[in-house]
Amino acid sequence: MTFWHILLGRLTWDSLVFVEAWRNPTISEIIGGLAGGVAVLGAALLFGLITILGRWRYLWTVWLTSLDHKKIGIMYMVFAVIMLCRALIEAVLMRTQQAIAINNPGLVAPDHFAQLFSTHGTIMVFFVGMPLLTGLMNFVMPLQIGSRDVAFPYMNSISLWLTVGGGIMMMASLVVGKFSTGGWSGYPPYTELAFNGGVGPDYWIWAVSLSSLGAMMTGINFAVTVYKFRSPGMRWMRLPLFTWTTLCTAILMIFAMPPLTVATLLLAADRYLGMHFFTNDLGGNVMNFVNLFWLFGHPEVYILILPAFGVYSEVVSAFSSKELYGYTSLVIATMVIAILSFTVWLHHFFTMGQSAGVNSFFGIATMLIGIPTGVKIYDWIWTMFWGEVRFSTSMLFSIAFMITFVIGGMTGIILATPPLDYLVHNTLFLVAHFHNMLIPGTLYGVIAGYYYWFPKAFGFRLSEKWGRIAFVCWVPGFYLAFMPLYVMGASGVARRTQELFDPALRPWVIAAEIGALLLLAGLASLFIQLYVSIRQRHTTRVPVGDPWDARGLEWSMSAPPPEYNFAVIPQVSRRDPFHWQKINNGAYKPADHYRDIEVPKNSMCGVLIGLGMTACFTGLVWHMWWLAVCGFTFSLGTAIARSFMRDVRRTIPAAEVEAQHRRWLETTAAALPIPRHLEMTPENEGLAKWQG
Amino acid sequence: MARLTTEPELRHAGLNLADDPREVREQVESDVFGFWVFLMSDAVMFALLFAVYGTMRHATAGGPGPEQEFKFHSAFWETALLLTSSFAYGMVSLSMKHARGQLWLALWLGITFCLGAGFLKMEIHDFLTMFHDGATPERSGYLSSFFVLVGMHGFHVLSGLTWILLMGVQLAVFGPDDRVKVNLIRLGLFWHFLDLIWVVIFSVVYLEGLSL
Amino acid sequence: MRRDFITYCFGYLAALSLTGIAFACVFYRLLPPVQTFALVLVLALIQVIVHMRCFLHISLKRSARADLQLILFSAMIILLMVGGTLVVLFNLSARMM
Amino acid sequence: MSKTSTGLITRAVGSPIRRLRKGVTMGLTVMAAGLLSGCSVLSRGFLGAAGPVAAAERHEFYLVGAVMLLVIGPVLLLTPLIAWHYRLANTKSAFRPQWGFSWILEGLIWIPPTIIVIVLAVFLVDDTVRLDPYRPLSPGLSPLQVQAVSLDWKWLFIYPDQHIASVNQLILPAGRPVHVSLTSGTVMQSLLMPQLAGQILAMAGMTTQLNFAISQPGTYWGENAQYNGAGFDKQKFQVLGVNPVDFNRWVASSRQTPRLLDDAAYRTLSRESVLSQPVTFGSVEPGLFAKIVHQAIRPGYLRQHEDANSHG
Repeated sequence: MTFWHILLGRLTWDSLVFVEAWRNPTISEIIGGLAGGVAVLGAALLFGLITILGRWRYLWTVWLTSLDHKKIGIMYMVFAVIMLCRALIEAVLMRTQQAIAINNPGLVAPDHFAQLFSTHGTIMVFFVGMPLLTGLMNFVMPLQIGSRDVAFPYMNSISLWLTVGGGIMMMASLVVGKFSTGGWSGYPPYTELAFNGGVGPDYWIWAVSLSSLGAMMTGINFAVTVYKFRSPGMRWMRLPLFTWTTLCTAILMIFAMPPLTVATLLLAADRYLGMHFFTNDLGGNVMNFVNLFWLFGHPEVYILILPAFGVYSEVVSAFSSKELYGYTSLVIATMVIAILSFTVWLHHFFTMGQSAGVNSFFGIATMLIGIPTGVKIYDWIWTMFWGEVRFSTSMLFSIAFMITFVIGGMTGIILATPPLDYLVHNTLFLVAHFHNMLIPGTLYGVIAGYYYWFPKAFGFRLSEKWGRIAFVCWVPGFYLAFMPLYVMGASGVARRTQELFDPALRPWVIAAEIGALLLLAGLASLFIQLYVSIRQRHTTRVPVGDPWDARGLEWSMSAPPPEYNFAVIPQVSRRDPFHWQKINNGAYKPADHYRDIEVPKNSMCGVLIGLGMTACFTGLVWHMWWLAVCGFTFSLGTAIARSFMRDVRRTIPAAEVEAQHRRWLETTAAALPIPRHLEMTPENEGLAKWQG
Repeated sequence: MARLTTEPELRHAGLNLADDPREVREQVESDVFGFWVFLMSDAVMFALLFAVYGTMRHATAGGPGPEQEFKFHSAFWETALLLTSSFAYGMVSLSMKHARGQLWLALWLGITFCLGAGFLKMEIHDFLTMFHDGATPERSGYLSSFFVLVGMHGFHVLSGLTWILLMGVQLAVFGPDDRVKVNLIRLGLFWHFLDLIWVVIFSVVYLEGLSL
Repeated sequence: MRRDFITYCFGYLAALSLTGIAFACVFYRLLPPVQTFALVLVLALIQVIVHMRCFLHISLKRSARADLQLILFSAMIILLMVGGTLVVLFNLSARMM
Repeated sequence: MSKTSTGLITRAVGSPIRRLRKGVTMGLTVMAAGLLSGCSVLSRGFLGAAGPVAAAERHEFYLVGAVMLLVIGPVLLLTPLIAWHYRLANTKSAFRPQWGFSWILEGLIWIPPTIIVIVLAVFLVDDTVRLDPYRPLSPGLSPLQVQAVSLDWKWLFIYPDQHIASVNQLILPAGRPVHVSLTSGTVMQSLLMPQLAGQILAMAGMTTQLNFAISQPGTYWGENAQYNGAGFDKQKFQVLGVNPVDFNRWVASSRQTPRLLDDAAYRTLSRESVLSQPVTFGSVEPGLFAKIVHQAIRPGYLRQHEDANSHG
């Protein structure tokens, strides 16, 4: 044991991708080196830019250390979008590889390809899907229930920074060391020491652990918030649908994250302590891992989809200018889905060899989920019925979702039938199916929600034109990219295949490649949309805060909302409270009496704890034990130190609240009420005109 | 929002915040509820470790099993220590609820700590004896699952002990202010919960292993 | 004060005696192994309930409803997960080993 | 606007549109041709079923697909129709913003899907029991026994009754049921022969089973569908269905092969490699499969020790 060995653990020069690319300059290694270079340069550029602009103090005091749920929500989404860029580029690279590699090694080496699909899956699930939705829920849910913040703002910040820490580890794996090649599910024994001795599976274990820790805390936070922080009169059956789905998602997070923690922990015990949970020998049993992983994995699917269902419920109702059809049905369906999602995990491994009885039970349980899901789709259709539908970007994505999602539902029922699953499990059919659920079910939902709530968060609307361009890329792009995979999967092409051997597949892989490029163009158009919208923000301001004539409490304050959300906590007497306030002339009224408001002070403890845990886990990956111990001690020390702080809240005096509120009311009084057909015009200042 | 009744509840045994403004009581209520949610999440984790232990019960791979390795007497005394520490913590809660003064509080907290530490010492001693016999976690899947399950409980006890120390310091620094009280309630839930987990461990792991 | 104290004492004594019975059954081998284990499980369940009631103060009172709901829901999930795991894994090992 | 200018505009807009339409038509023709030729790939999947198991599964596929079309059809139709009919610009459509419930519709959206799921569930149970991979195909006919061992990155097939073995080639008599016992000499893998039978996992230390048959002589294929490292996509093999006479002839000629599959040969074979040609073993040590299952032979390839050495 030399000094360097203790200091650097397994880290050597060879761990750097650049060194590898220099020594062995194949295309695959050069792509790896370039990717690492982009990661390093991107980070350096970002840091440089912030330094040159002198914005560190602003960033630190206003954003990074903030405990405000709205800011934390926005940071979650920014983080997720960065990760999305990487994972989507990886997807395009994989499709390109397959399009080229027909009886031909193609661009990337097998090992590199395996890292691509592993990081793509891991990032998309843990560092894109979950943070995007957590971000939306963070921003919207407290506003919807009339609360000033989430139940535990400080823990919210810790959740964020743990998740970001996981993302940092994923990004680090581009530059130093190689990521796991075992897929996002990391099945042992392939990921055991005997078959994968490198740092890859360790990267996977610890990055995922950070994310799951963060998600569990988020779940606790949201569940308690919805349970205990609703404004007076906001009874259960008056909650907006998005809040309902948030609550169900939170419950899923609370109960579905422990199985993942156990699975990764036991795998780590095998890899670090030589135990035998999932090894081939000495009593290890890989089936335990598969079982534990999917005990988490199936509810996870609904963690990713339920919040988007909530978004659609809000968006379809708002842009149909109408009450939501079948509120009770939707609530029941949401809860049924949440509970059923705990009873179907085995359908992810029908082919493991259980008896027909066990497989049938889980197959039927899976099909049962189809009922409430179908009910939801029909509820949204009937919401449009007798309405006045405005085809805004959000609405377009919602309609595309409904049509596309049911196709995925159909293939889902096929996969839920065990004998059919035997045929298409582990093939591209399965890949096509879950992209068919998650792209409309999560991504379209997030885009719809992003477009819908963006004016609330930033005070101006997004460009409608570029929203439509994005739509034209995302929707046909999806069909082009994934319908061919159904065909290829039905032809027996295994998923995770790096090289194909049948030239007849060529048209299909090329179509899929074009689709993937179109999806990338979709992402680019979202960026352009943001840029264009910021440039033209002077013509799209909506300071009054209700640009879509919407119905929930989140629209009842200025855009962007004040730090404390509500000048006065609203009293709720029925569903869609803001809508009824508008009708009964109760909106935009000064309060009789303003009070002092306490808000949490900013705290850097969340950032420090998150980064400390990241250091700890990175130390574990590289066997730098000192770093692991230091990182953990640092986090623990920070948490303890924080528990000794008593001065953690700040009071905003009633006079200031009143002044701000009155200023907003003046803006409102000066604004012109806008009928619906003019809502895309510059006249829309966020004050809707009620038209019976 | 769930409204509190004014009467101090036994279930929040340390809580005599009746004079405080409603916001404080609501915050306390949600703090404690949040901790319950965390405990339930933790309970799921333990439940799964139990399930894994159950499935690996016979995966001894020719290595030592419970008959050779479990010591009846140490399991019994460990149980007694932990149960008594739970009772001792109950006295902490009562001293806090009825404002019997910091001395009582500190005394019972100290007793809880000593009993918990005694438990941990015995458990570590057991583990070392097993290691000495060659019953190490690397030996078989069964032993891996045993050490992770029982070790995870031990780790929780260690965390609990650290927390007790921390609360002792905070009591000395701040006295029993609102936040200290809330944290003492949460610590109590945590400590009783660990006792519960141990009840399942001694039943499912030790007594099952020894009864065959 | 007195009532609270009695609750704790009752809980402690109940826990001690339940544990004592369980240990005694195993130590003196009063019953065949399977019955012993079944009895131990029943005693453990009773003890869990005693703990919940006396130490964790979970009751059927309205004010404790949220906690009780939470615990019952968790119990359901745990039952699903543990029961499911055992059924599935034992089914698999019966068909494969 | 004058008549002429309108005409001009139409013409100006018209010609690119016409060109575009022509382009689209041509593109569609090319794409349709491509699709049709491309669709032939489906015949190498389960749609080209060549055995009773795959054929039954294909039948089930059509059935479930047809039933599901009944469910999703209305959504595919109603969503765009209703959205378009009730668009804001259509002032003729009724507007009832306060409407949010109807018992009839509730019944329509809850009950028929439930009935469909019940129907599908009945089919599901029946088919799952019937197509349980462990279930012998025809109890009367004694199946041909094959023992499959998944290795990195190849498949070893042992014919225990014939005392021969082959690697990356499965030769079977058409018309006779086959019973495969599977295990793995390495990580978890999945045996998939899309035209013949669905897949089942192979895991070290355990045995899974698969029953299937080939209806007609022909050349089919199989693969590992569970990712297992760099040689994963090359882990494919031919399944040759031959008539029983040819099968016996093949067995007899294989026996002449001098290669013996014993512990040492297995250890060599189990190292990570991709074989360019199938290999045949003329004789197999008795009980080899059981030894592999019980891990009495350590696989030749264990990187663990190399790692331990390089890091120790």
